Amino acid sequence: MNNCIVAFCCEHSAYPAADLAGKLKLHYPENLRIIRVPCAGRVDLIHILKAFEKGAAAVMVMGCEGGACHHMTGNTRTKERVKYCNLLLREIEADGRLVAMFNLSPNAPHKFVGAVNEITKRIKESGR
Amino acid sequence: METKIGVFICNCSGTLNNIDFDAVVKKVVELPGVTSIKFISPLCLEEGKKKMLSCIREENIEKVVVAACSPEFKEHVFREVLENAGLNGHLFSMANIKEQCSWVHEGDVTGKVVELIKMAVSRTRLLQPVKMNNFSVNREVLVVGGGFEAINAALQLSRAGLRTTLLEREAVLGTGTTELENLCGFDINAMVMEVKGDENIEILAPAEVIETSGKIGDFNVRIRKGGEEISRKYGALVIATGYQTKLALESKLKSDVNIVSQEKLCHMLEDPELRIRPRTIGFMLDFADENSRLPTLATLNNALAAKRKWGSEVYVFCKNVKVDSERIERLYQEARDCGVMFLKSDVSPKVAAENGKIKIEAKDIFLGEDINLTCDVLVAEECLLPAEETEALSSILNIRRDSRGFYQDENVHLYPVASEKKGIFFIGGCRGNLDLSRVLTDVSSVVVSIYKLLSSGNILAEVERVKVDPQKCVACLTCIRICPHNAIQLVRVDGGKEVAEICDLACEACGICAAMCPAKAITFQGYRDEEILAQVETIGES
Amino acid sequence: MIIAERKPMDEIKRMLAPYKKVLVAGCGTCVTVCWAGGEKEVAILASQLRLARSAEHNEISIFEASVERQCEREMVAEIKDKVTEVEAVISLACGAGVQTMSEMFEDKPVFPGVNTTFIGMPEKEGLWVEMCGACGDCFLDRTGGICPIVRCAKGLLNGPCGGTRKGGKCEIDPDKDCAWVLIYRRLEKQGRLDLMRNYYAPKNYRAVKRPGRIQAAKA
Amino acid sequence: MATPFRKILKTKDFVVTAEAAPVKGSNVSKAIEHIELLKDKVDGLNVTDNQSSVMRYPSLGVCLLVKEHGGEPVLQVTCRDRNRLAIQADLLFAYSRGVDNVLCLTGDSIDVGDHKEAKQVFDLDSVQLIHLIHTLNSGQDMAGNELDGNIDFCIGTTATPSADPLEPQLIKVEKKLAAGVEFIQTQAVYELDELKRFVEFVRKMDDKVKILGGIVPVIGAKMAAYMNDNVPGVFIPQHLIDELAQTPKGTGVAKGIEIAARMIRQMREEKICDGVHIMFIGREEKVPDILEAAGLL
Repeated sequence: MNNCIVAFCCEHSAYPAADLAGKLKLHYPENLRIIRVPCAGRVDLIHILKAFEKGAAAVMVMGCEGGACHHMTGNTRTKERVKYCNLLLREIEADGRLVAMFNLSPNAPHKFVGAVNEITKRIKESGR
Repeated sequence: METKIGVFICNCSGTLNNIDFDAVVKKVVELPGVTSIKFISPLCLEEGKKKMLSCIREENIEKVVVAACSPEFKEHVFREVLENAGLNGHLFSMANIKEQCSWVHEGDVTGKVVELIKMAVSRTRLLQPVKMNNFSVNREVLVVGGGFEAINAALQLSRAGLRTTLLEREAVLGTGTTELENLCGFDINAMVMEVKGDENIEILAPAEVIETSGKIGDFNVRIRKGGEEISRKYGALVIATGYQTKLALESKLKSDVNIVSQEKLCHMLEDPELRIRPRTIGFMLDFADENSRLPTLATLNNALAAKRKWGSEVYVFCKNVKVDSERIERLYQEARDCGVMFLKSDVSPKVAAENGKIKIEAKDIFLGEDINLTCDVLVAEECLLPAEETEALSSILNIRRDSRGFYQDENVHLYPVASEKKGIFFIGGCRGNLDLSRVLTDVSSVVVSIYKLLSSGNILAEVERVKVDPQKCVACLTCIRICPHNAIQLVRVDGGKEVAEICDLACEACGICAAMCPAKAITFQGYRDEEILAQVETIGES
Repeated sequence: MIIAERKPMDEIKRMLAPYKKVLVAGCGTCVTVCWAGGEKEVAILASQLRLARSAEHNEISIFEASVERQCEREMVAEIKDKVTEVEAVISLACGAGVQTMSEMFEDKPVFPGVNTTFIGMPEKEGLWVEMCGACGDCFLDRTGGICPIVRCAKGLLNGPCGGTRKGGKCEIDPDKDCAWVLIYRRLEKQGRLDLMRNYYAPKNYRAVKRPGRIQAAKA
Repeated sequence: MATPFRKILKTKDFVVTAEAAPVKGSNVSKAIEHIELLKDKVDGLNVTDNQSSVMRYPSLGVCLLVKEHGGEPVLQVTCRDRNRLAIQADLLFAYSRGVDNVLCLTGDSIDVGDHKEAKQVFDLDSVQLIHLIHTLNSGQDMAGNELDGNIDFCIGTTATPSADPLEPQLIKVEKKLAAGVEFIQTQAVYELDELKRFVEFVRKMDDKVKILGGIVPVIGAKMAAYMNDNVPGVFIPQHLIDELAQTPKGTGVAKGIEIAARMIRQMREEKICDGVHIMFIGREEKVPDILEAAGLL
């Protein structure tokens, strides 16, 4: 593919935030593909790696804010997992910054768009 | 033979005007598994749903994809259509072509819409039905605690028709309730009388919980009462063990001068035999404990009372007065009007004993001046801590606490009263809610939650939506250790090998276990690896 | 249980550099439990390898398979067909598993994908600690059930070295407890401190004659 | 000819030994310089064995140099680098060349040294090493074979009086005393009360063993903090660190010497212990200054 951005969005936070961005007609790059998950904690390394295998330019994992995870530890665990994924990417000389965890609340559409813009910036910086 | 997938597309009454729906239909019809494709708008209103229903029936559609708005709003609406048509509600996906496509991109988005539908179709092809089942539950409730919070909850549960046990550590109910709470308008004695007279409420006191096991609807609780141990079964547990306070000032000052707690001052104010009325009173507020809602209320109440009853000079040294309700606002105004002085300082004032009086040195940040004050009585700030038994009880219940030791306070905006373990609830002080008026809200919401769960005697729940494959499980205990809802246990399969098993009633379907399982033995219908990866692999194919 | 740890990617890439068809083989026992070589890790390594090689424009085709115990010939035999199809195998099993595979498929190079580190137990989720040195001459009856052979950094038998840090921590790592302080506390609790006062003669390091071999008594 | 160390231990009121650290390399001239400087000022020169697990010229090699130059060497033997065969062989060699005082130590861990990837041995521990030397003294090797020629080592060992917790260390000292040692050289002490407590403990079990208090002069607050963090078994109290911190720049060495001498005087005057062992690593040439300041010259 493809140079898409794959965003795994928690249905309690990032997914509704994206919906709100839609309602407010905030614009963001068209190459974003959102996959809805019940909790950021469901996102596994293999999901992220496979996205890169399919040619994704970047992968975002988006969950609830710090202490606000609907399932207590889902977002913090996944933050660690994403950190490990940075390492897995660096091990193969890829840009580890192209997978990132973002925490936001469901009423934060601007933060959602900001995150997408941030990752888009990183993609440009990494020269893809 | 491949199952028949029906795709329903809606343009939300024409608000999705940057999509060429004819082109979309042409592309989608070619997707594997798609046997019918219908454009109905608006799909979510009665007429649309009727059309969808008859189409599913007429064309023998087995699974459904809806390309429209966000599943956050409409998933349940369309699920109902599927179920009315006799299909399993889980054999369904939505492609969000409105909020997450048409409305956020300029220009023609037909290509992206096709791709989003493709992603949904590739997921849907793999979906499997999830059954629902009625699990019968025990309708009795255990309330731990004997203060006004616990008594209040027990009374309301009983009124809702649920048999309730009230378990208190002390021999007498209501001892933990302070003068201060009485000051806020609770008549604890009347409440104790009422609870004692309620046939639907059993009182165990003094008694303590020593072990719990089981799950919502079926908790086993071992209780020590007097010398003996008893086992009971409950459908839900309510924890209302309250809080305790600790004077923030060092005790060496306390012995020879009048440094008192708010409660002590209440007693002094009520004391008819008090000979010398303090002429000058100082209060400390918001320096030691930033969560000072209750201390603020107490300070305002006491300051006003001292002013009115004794005519004392009253000074309140504070970092902030946290005025966050109309009632406190009104009290604050009254206090100012009566001449209570509020002195705002960034750092805690220096306190020293001098000739049996208390010398206070502070810097007022508004006046920009050093303040030196000698007072007869200092009402010291109190730190609010969870009750002593909280720690022990949290390990008995296997429930976490926040950094200050309270239950659940960190997660307050999501789970004000429910614990991470279904069927266990918290009220008031033990969860860090120290505002008495809000404690009543806690009580009501806990009672309503429990009533909804237990009143029918049955809970309808999904069966094996998240499931451990006993063949693949290597009993590494990872899932058991990490499940945030304590929903996984080690069991013996037919008395043989030990494997992890997920309790359908306790499971909250977050999928953390499925992500962590090193043997890939856990599947989560709807979010299996296959279903997630099918979407990933479809991305960018258009 | 045997604890292992994934090898650094550089090493794995170097081992597999000449091959274009490779099998990543997991093991369903110890290494699954310690998150080093189960089905999940197999998938991650396979994916990482594909990504690495595709970035180098040197595509690789990878098969994935796991068996219940790679140290059993019969179980390894189940994936014979897959091994036949590839040029090399990278095994995520412990050293015993890697060698069983190598022996079964003598014409195929079988590479270790993990470093086998020790026999241990989980201290908490995701953290494993060494517990047993498989010395063949168990000493635990004398030390309150705490093994000084592996839990003391120097394997001392007669008490702590002089390097114990404040609070009874190990000379080499303030995060680790001094095994002999633990032993002292445990024996004290059991009222058996005399055991610590006994002199223990130098250990018989040939209790297991290497390479180890145990013949079970015939029933 | 120097007086044999065992005789010194029996006869002298306050025994003084100093540490000589072997050089890194084959040029031993510096070591000879130190030996010449110190051999007549102290009762024994104690030569470290790959101290802090840093590879150096061997202890036995420097001991032979001490012997050649007319000093009294104390051979340090750690258990880290040699198995029981190598240790016995080295001891036979040492004794045959007149090096007959041995200090038995466990040895620092390989991880603190400069060859971190080496395999550490610890075939024996320090208690077993003491037993082993008694076995040699009795005319046999560890395997029970008869040895040709007489052997009679004077045996010493070490202890850490300021360990935390102390009890497990004391149990080990009990075991060392039971095995039989003639002298104990302590790890650096900075609180003499701790040393006193330790000596009392030892005296209860063995009133003949001589105890030499260990002195490592500290010459700055930074060094003290570093030692607390990095040198196993060393605990420098805050009041000493404060004292050092107030010392003007450039006078740290003098201050270190002053503190060391003060402690040695107190050890001697209050009869806290039977002697002192001075370890001024890298500044051996300053040891006479300490001795002078302590009134030992």
